[in-house]
Amino acid sequence: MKKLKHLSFILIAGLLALGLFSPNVYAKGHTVMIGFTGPLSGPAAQYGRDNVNGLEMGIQDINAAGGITVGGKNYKFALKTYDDHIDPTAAVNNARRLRSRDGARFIFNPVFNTIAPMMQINQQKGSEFLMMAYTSAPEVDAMKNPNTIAIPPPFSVYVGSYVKYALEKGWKKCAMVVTLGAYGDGWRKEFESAWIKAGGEIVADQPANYYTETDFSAQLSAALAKKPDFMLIGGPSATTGLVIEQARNLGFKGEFFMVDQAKLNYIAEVNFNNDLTKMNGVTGTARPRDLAEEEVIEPFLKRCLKDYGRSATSENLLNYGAIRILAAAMEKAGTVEDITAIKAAIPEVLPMDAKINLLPFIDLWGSRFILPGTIQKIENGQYTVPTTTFWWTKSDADFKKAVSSIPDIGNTNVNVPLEGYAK
Amino acid sequence: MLKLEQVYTDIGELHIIHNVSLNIQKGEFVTLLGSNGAGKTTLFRTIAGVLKPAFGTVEFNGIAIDKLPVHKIVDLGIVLCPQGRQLFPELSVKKNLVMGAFSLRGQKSKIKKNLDRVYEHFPILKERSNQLAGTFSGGEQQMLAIGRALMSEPSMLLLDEPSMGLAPLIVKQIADVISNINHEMDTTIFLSEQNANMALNITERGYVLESGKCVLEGLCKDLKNDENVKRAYIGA
Amino acid sequence: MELFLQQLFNGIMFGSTYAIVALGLTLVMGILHIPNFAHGHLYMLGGYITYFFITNLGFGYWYSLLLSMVILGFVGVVMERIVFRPLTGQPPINAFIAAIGALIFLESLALVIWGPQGMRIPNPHPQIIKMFGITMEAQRLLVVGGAAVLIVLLHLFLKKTTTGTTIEAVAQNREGAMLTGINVNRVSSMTFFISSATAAVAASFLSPIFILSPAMGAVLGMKAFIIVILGGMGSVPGAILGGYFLGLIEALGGGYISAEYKDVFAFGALILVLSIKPTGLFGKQEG
Amino acid sequence: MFTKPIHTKLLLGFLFIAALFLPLYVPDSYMFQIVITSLLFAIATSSMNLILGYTGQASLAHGAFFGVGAYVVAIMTKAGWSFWIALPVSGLVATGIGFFIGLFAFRTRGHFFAIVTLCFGVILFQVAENWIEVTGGQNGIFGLDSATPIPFPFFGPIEFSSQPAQYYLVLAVLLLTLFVLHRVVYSIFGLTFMAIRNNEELADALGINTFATKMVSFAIANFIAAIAGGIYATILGAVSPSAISIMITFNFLIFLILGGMATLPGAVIGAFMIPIIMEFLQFMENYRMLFFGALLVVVIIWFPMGFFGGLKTINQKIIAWRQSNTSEDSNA
Repeated sequence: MKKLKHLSFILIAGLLALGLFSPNVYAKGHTVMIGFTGPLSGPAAQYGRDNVNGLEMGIQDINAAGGITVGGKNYKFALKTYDDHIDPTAAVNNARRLRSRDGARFIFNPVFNTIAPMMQINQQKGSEFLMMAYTSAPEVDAMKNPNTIAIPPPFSVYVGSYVKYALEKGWKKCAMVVTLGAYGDGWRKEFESAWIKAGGEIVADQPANYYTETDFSAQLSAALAKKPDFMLIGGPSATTGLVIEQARNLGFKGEFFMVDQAKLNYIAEVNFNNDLTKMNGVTGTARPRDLAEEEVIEPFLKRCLKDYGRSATSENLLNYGAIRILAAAMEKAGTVEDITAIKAAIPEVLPMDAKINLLPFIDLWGSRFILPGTIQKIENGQYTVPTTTFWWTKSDADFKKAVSSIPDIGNTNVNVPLEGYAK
Repeated sequence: MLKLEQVYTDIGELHIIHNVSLNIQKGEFVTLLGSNGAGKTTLFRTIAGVLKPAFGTVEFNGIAIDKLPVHKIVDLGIVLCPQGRQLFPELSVKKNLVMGAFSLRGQKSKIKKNLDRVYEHFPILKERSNQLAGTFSGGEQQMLAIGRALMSEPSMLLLDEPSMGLAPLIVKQIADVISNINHEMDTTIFLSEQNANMALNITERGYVLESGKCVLEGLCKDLKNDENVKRAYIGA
Repeated sequence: MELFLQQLFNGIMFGSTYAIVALGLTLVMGILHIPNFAHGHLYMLGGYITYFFITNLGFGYWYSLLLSMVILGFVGVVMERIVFRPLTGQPPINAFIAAIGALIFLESLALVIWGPQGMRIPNPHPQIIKMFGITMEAQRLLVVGGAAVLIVLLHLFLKKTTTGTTIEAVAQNREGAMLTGINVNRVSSMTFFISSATAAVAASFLSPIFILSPAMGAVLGMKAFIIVILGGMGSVPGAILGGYFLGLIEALGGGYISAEYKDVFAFGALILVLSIKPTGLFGKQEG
Repeated sequence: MFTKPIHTKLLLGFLFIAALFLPLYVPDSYMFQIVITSLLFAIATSSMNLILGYTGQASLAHGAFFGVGAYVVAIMTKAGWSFWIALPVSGLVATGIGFFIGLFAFRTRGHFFAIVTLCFGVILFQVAENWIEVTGGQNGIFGLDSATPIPFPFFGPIEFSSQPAQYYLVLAVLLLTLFVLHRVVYSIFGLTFMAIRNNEELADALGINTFATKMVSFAIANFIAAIAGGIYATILGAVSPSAISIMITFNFLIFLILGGMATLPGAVIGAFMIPIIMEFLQFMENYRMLFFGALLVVVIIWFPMGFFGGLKTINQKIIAWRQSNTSEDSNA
C-alpha cells in the first residue's frame, strides 16, 4: 500500500510536469494554426466531434495540396482542439490559450452559449481572433461583431419551406414537440408565427429536453390527443429518432418535420439501422449529399465513412467548406495574421470551384455565410428529391447566379430575403 | 482462557486503557467494577475486537486475537453483549435472535435448540417473538440483547453493564438469568458493572478499574470488605 | 380518459425504472451511509455492457442481461473496495467527492471506449400491444413487469433469507451486527454487488427502447438519489414508493401542466415532503 | 516550514506584493484569464467554506446563488443600470432567495439538508433555463458591457474592459471577502457557527438559536457567492444556464475539499490549484477527465483534510519535533 502511494505520487507529478513542459511543436515554423473549442465530452460530444472531423479533413486536404503560399512563404495548416463541455468559462480559457499559446487566429466553436462570451474577447487589442461560429441562432448576427463568421444558414430558411410544403398538402393542425432551449424556442416561435400567418393552427406545444431525456411519451401522448395532421419535432439527432419511434408506437400516422439540428441520415443509421421504411413520412433539412453535385460529394461521403465510421453530416461538410474558404482568402489577402483583411477577402474568392470546397454556392453576407436551405422527405423507404430550395440572396441577379451554380435536380427554387438579413 | 497482557488502548488522541493485564479461567464468573468513565466499555470493546489495542496482547485459548476482525473473534467463541444493547430496532425479536446465531449459519437444528433455550430463559421474548425490537422497553431490550448474545453458544460472554438504567426488580431478574447461564451452560462470564452490590453478590472474582488502570483484583468476598471498594462502589 | 390512462402507464413505466434504480441505491446508502452519487453511472455502464454482449459478441438478450448483471455487480464490488472503503470514518462529504470522482471516471471511460455517439440495442420485443385504448410496446410492459418481479425477489431475499437479513441488520446497527459475528465488510461488498446488479437490470430493460450514451446516467442518478432521500434513507419501501411516485408526478405534471417545468414538480414535491417530514416518508428519526 | 507567526506574516506579505504586481510578469493573456477566474472562484469557494466548512451545513445550492448573482447583474446592466448598483442588488436578491430556501431547508439536517438545497439549486437552474422572457432561456443574456467605468478626478475614468483592470477588481473583492470572513470566523458569532458544526443538539442546549445562526451564516455565504457571480457576469460578458448549474456547485465543493475545508487559505488554494491542474492536463485530451476522476478519488483518500489540512498536519508534526528537540536540549 505504501509503495502504491509513492508510485501514484510520482505518476501524478510526472504527468503534471509533462503538461507543464511539453514543447509546443505547432507554434513554430510556417504554420497556420486553427483552433477549436467545443463539447468533446458530455451529452453534446458527438456534435462537437462532427465539427472537428470536418475541420480535420479540410486541413488534411489543404496540406496535401501543398498548403498555401502567402508572401512567398509556404504555410501548412494545423488544428488544435480543446474540450469546453459547453462551459463558458472553459471556452474563454480555451480561446485565450488557443490565441496566446497556440497562436490560433481562427477559432471554431459550435455552441451558441460558449460563442457569446468568446465574442466578448475576440476584439481585444493584441489578441484578436476570428470567431468561426457554427450556429444557426440568428442572435449571433444581431451582435454585429466584425470578427465573427457564422457558418450554417439561420434556421429561418427552413421554416418557410416547411410552411409551404404543409400548405400544399392541405394540412391544418400542427403539434410541436421540439427540444427545450433557446435554439428550440427560436424554432418554435418562428414556426408558430409563420404557420398561424399562413392560416394554420398549433394544437399542442409540448417542448421536451432532448439532451437529458429519453422518454417522450408524456409529451407525445398529450400532443397526439389533439389529433394533429403533422408534427414539428427535433433536437439532437439520436433523441429525435426516439421521438419518431415513440410517436409511431403511440399510433401516430401523420408526418414529421424536423428542425435543422436533427439529421435524416444520422437518424436512419443510429436509430433504425438504415431501415428507411421506418422513417416514412419524415421530412428534414437536406442531407449533405443534396447540397452539391454527386461527383464532388460522393468521395467525401465515402471518406467520412472510412475515416470516422459515420456517414457525413452537414457539420462535416460546412466546416470543411469553411476552412477551405479561409485558406483561399488568406492567399488572396496575402496575410495569415490580419483577420480583418482575410475576412474582407472572402467575398472575393467566392464562389469557389466546388471541387475544392464542395459547396456549389456560398456567399458571405455581413457575418454569415449564405447557403441555400433545402428540405427533403423519406417516402416508401427512400429519400425523395428535395422539394424546394430556399435562397436568401441579396438581389434577383444573385439569385439567378446562385440557381445556375447548382445542379438541376428538378426542384423549385425560391428567393426569400430573410428578416434582419435584407438590407 | 482469556488473557490480557499490558494492554493499552487509545481512542483518537485520548489514552483510555493503561497497562491492563488480567486472566480469566474457563467457567469462571468474573466482574469488572469501575465508575462511569473508568474505561470498562473500552476494555470490553478491545477484547471483542471492535477497538484494537495500541500495545499489548489479548489471547483467547492461547490464540492471539488482538489483531483479528470482530467476526473472527465471534467465531472463536467470545461474544460481547454491548452497553446500549445495539439491537436491530426494525427487525423482529426472532430475527434479532437468529442474527445472533450468525456464526452457526447453516446448522438449523442447533439454532433451533439455542432459540428454545433463550426462550426458556426469557419467556417474554417468546411471547413477543414477532414484535419489532425497537418497540421494546429497556428491560426487555436488555433481555433480548443477552438472548442474542447467547444464540451463538459462546464459550465466553462479555456483559457490559446489563443493569444500566433498569428498575431494581428487573435488575434482579436479569442477575438471576446471568447466574443461571454461568452455572447451567458452563459459559464463562465477564461482567462489567457500576452496580457493585449486584455484581459482587453473584460473581466469584473481580477486578477494579480506575481511570483505565487495573487498581485491584481479588475474590468477591474480599472485595466486598475492602474499604476503598465499599466507599466507591457500594456506598456503605 | 384515454390520455389519462396513457400518461398513467408512462408514469408507471418510468416509476418502475426509478424504483429499481433507487432500490439499489437505498441499500447502499442505508448500509454504508455513502452518498453514492455515481450510481447512475453504474447504470450507464450496465447498459453498455449489455450492448457489448449483444452487438459485439452476438449473445441473446437475456443471456446478455444476466452477464451484465454479474459483471456490473463485480464492478460495484471493486468500486466499494477501492473508492469507498478507504474513506470509512471520514466525513460523508468526502465520500461524496469521491463519488463525484468515480462518476467522472466512469463517464470518461465510456466515452473513451465507446465514443460519444448514441448507441442502440435492437429491441427484442418490438410488438405493439393495444389495451383499454392505450398503446404500448411489449418492451415497456416488460419493464413494468420485470421491475415488479425484481422488487418481489429482492424483498423475499431481504426478508426471508439469513444473508438478506444481514444486510438489514448492518444497516440498522453496524456495530451490533459486527458483534453478532457478521463480517461487515463482506456485507458491504455484497450490498454493492446487488445494488450494481439491479442497476444493470434497469439499464438492460430500458436500453432497447432508448439510446445509450456516456452521459445518460447523470440525470437518472440524481433522480435516484432524490428518491432515496424522499423515501427515507435506507428504506426499501420508501425507495419503491418514491420511485413510482416520482414517475407519476413527472408523467402527469409533464403531460398536463407544463413539460418545461416537469422536473420542478418532482424536486418541489421532494422539498415539500422533507419540510413536513425532515427524514423522508419512511425515514427513521436521526440518531 | 512556516512554523512561527512571523513566518506566516512574511509569506502573506510576499504573496500580497506578488499579487499586486502580477500583471507585470504574467506570461500571457491565457494565464491571466485563468488567474482572474481562479480568484473569482476563490471568492465563491471561500463563502461556501463559511456555510459548509465552518457551520457544517452542506449547501448544494451554492452554485445556484453564484448564478443568481450573475443573472441579476446581467439583467440589470442590460436594462441600463450601473454595474455598481447591480452588484450589491444581486447580493441582496440572493440573500432574499436564500432566506426563503432556508425556511424550508433548515428544517432538515445532514444528508437531507444537502439534498433539499440540491433540489432548490436544480429548480433555480430550471427557472433560468425556461423563463425565457427574463433569463433569455438557454441562450442566456449576452453582449454585456464590462463594469461601468468609475470616474476619477485627474486620472480620468477607470475602465474595466482590460484584463489588468478586471484582475484588480477581482483581487480587491477577494481580499475584502477574506477580511470579512476572517472577522466573522474569529468572532463570537464564528464560534457559534463552529459549535453548530460540532454538535447541533449541544449548541441548542447551550441556548444558541441554531436556526437563526445557521440562517445568518447562510445569508452571508449566499451574499458573497452572488457578488462573485455578478463579477463573473461582467467579466465573461455573457450569462447562460451553465452559470447556475449543479456542476458549478460541484466545482466549488471540489475546490473546497481538496484545498482544505474550514481553513481560510484552503478555499483559495483549492480554487487556484484545481483549475490550473485541469489546464495542465489538457494535453491528455480524451483521457483528461478519466485521469481527473481517478485523481479526485486518490487525493480524497490520501488527503482527507485537503491540501492545506495536510500542510497543517505536517507543520504541527514539525513543531512537535522541534519542541521535543529543544526540550531534550535543555535537559542535556
